Amino acid sequence: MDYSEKVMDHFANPRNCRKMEDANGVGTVGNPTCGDLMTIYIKVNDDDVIEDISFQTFGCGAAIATSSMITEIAVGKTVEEALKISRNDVAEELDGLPPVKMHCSNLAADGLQAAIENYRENNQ
Amino acid sequence: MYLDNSATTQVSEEVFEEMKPYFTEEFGNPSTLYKIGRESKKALDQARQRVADAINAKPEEIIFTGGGSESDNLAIKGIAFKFLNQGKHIITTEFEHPAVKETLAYLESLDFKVTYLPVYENGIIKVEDLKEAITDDTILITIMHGNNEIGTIQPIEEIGEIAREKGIIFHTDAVQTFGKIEVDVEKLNVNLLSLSSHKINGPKGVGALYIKKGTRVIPLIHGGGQERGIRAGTENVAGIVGFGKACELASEQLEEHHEKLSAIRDELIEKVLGTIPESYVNGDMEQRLPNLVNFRFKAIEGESLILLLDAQGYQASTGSACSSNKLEASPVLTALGLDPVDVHGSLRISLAPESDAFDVDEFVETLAGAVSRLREMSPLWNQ
Amino acid sequence: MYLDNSATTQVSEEVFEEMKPYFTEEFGNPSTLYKIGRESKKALDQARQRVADAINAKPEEIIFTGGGSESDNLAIKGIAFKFLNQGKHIITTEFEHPAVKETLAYLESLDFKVTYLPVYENGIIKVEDLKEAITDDTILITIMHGNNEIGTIQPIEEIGEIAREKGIIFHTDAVQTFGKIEVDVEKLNVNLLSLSSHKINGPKGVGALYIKKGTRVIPLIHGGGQERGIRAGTENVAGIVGFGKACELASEQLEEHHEKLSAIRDELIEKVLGTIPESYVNGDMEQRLPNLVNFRFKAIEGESLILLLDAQGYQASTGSACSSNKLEASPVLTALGLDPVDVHGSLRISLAPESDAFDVDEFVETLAGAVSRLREMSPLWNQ
Ligand SMILES: Cc1ncc(COP(=O)(O)O)c(C=O)c1O
Ligand SMILES: Cc1ncc(COP(=O)(O)O)c(C=O)c1O
Ligand code: FES
Ligand code: FES
Repeated sequence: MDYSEKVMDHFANPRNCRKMEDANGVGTVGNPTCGDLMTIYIKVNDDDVIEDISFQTFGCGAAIATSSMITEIAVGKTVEEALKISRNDVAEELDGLPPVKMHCSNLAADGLQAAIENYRENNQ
Repeated sequence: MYLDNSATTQVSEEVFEEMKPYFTEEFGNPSTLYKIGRESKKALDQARQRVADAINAKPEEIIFTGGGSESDNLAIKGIAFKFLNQGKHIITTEFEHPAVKETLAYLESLDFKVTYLPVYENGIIKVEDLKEAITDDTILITIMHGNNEIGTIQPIEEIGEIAREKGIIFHTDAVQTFGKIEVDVEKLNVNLLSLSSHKINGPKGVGALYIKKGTRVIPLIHGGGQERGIRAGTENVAGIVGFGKACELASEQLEEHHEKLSAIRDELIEKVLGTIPESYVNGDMEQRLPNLVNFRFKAIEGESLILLLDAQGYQASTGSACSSNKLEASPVLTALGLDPVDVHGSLRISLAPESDAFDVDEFVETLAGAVSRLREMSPLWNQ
Repeated sequence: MYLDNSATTQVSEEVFEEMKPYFTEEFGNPSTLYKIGRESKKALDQARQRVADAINAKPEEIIFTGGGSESDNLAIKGIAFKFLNQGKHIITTEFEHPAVKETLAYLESLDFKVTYLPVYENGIIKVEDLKEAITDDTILITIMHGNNEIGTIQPIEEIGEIAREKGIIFHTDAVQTFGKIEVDVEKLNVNLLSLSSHKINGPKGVGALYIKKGTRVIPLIHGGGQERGIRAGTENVAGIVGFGKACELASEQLEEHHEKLSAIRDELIEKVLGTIPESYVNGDMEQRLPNLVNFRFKAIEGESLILLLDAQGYQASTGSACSSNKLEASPVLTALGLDPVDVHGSLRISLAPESDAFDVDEFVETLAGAVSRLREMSPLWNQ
């Protein structure tokens, strides 16, 4: 598996990897039976801006790196902006992923969306 | 520190020295008449004798191939196509190597019927199951000697006796056991037995199939009369010479290596289970290879573990889906009936005779660190 | 002086240097994740690119095998079994290499029908014969590029055009032409093309099959997902690296070698025919390989000629029955319609780029002496 240096960096030194006790949006995607499970936590402030974001991931190197990367991309964005982060954005920011690992970046984007949906449900 | 010797091994210096002349100097085609050709022929003969000696066979029972996978294909298709009109039932286990498994899947597409014996939690078949599976239509039993992922060893002698009584041809894949434990074709009661060179410090791309005198197969590679007409193609002389030497060395050192490796393995198991919570060993604790152990750690995924270990200088492997190009969890571990999630947390450590310098304490410390780091990240770990 | 380069060649120093690290140092399994595995994978990728470049193919169209015979078997059985229920007719020539011929004979035993096109006295098929042989049931045409015994070259481009028009899959065995004359898969209009490493100063036990994008075959060796699932087995990394290097060198030097070798060959032909009475060249004088010539001498038997030459330091080969283990006259020469007696008096000389030191005059003198000595002993010689 040829991971880029950036993937390896985010894997070895994951950013924002922790459980967030005071999150107001939590999304979990994946299936541990398939070897991946990802939880994204967000704290959205009154201006609809993602003020804090973190993750917990059970999965391969790419799954951990994409989780880490998406927290960096999303922090400071409004919820609207964050929803536009695509699978490709994550992979591109990591200088690419091996073809068989592209679905791991789906996981990260899906996880963030799930967290945002959960936040919106909580705040209706 | 390379800890993935079940995947492949380093060619030893002694083996390479023996191969060297057969590239640029003794390059003759063994089928030719003149001196340089006859020298190649002699080298082939010597290698064949060495392989035969290592498994208690006769040299004319050894057919050189391009590797373990080819040997498995030659054995299984060779018998299936030979008996095409006499029977279509084959018996195997649930957790064979892909070279056997995929070959059987192909035969199923040609209307062969295959029975897959369960291997239970300990990774060993029950002889009773085998007896029950045999029908009048059964032409072949193919059951691996040692499993490549968890190292459990099947009761080949007993299976061989049953096969012989019933007059059914019996093949075993001994790629992982050869050079690690005794492999004696007479004791094992087999008709066919597959070997591969690169698992015993020989070169890649060479293997052999033992074919008991009297057992006939349809060739996989038709053509010139090489290898008694059973495997055509100009012989890979250098590779075969290397394989022969590797066999000789492996046999000579079998007991010594067995003792050394199983001691390291036992120490490793004891320390890992003692240090890392929720860690387990996959497969039977008695009937197992001396050089291989497969661990299971709750709540973590194998590929990430392997990457962390690699970053610390340890190369090992996993049966986790996410490490292969197939993204499908290890069928071997799945066959043990493990919870699918647990299948992903596996780690295979396989040692080589040259693993003397392996410091078990240092490794276990690194491993424990990596496991707890991944558990901290894991949403499945709540302890 | 080694004059049997169509049988096999010496691994060149440059090729061996390139292979060396992949035995005892860079020994990783290309399917593994960690660095030493990835290095092996990179080496494979580079070799694949080199082979592809040498025949104007794309890297993903190259499948590495265990040699030319395996490539031929994979191509022919791969198509035959793929089209099992769509057609059972195959067209070939009367004088293919055993790797093709015996494979087809096996398929005949499975109810395939094979048409063998005549090759006439000059050893070249007539395109008209091919056109007539094609039926609605034809699934495959397999016709060799250059013949291994007499060196004649078939009109592959034209055959390829016909095959394409009719929508029939076309395979050619280019084992003897590759590295000697241009082999360009686009120009040749082929779907499948076989190569072997040890004929071009690469190691034995490695080959490749070119499979045009879109052409599908059933694997010969089932198992792991190596070589895009078409050829299982841990890759012979060192051998493949050597083959890649040999391809690169052969391509770079193609023209230079062609010129040099055909000049020596022409000088040799002129002097032999001019010096030795009742001597002939077998096969076409135009459409032929630059490095090979097959002579025929009345009233003598090939094996004894070869032994005499060997005693004088020249290694060459013959199509005579008595030199092989089969004791059956060369089917290639028989296919030319030669008198069976004459078939036994053949001598194949095949040169290599490193044949610079070959002194034609000295050789012709030795050869003439040997021929007349044997003729003096021969009851068939009354001149
Ligand atoms: C035309 C031709 N095809 C196929 C082969 C077989 O190649 P290999 O010896 O690599 O199996 C040879 C040489 O032996 C050959 O000359
Ligand atoms: C049990 C078993 N059988 C067969 C093989 C295939 O051997 P090779 O890689 O030489 O084709 C292997 C190793 O890959 C193996 O472990
Ligand atoms: S999590 Fe399974 S491949 Fe990435
Ligand atoms: S004359 Fe002796 S084998 Fe033919």
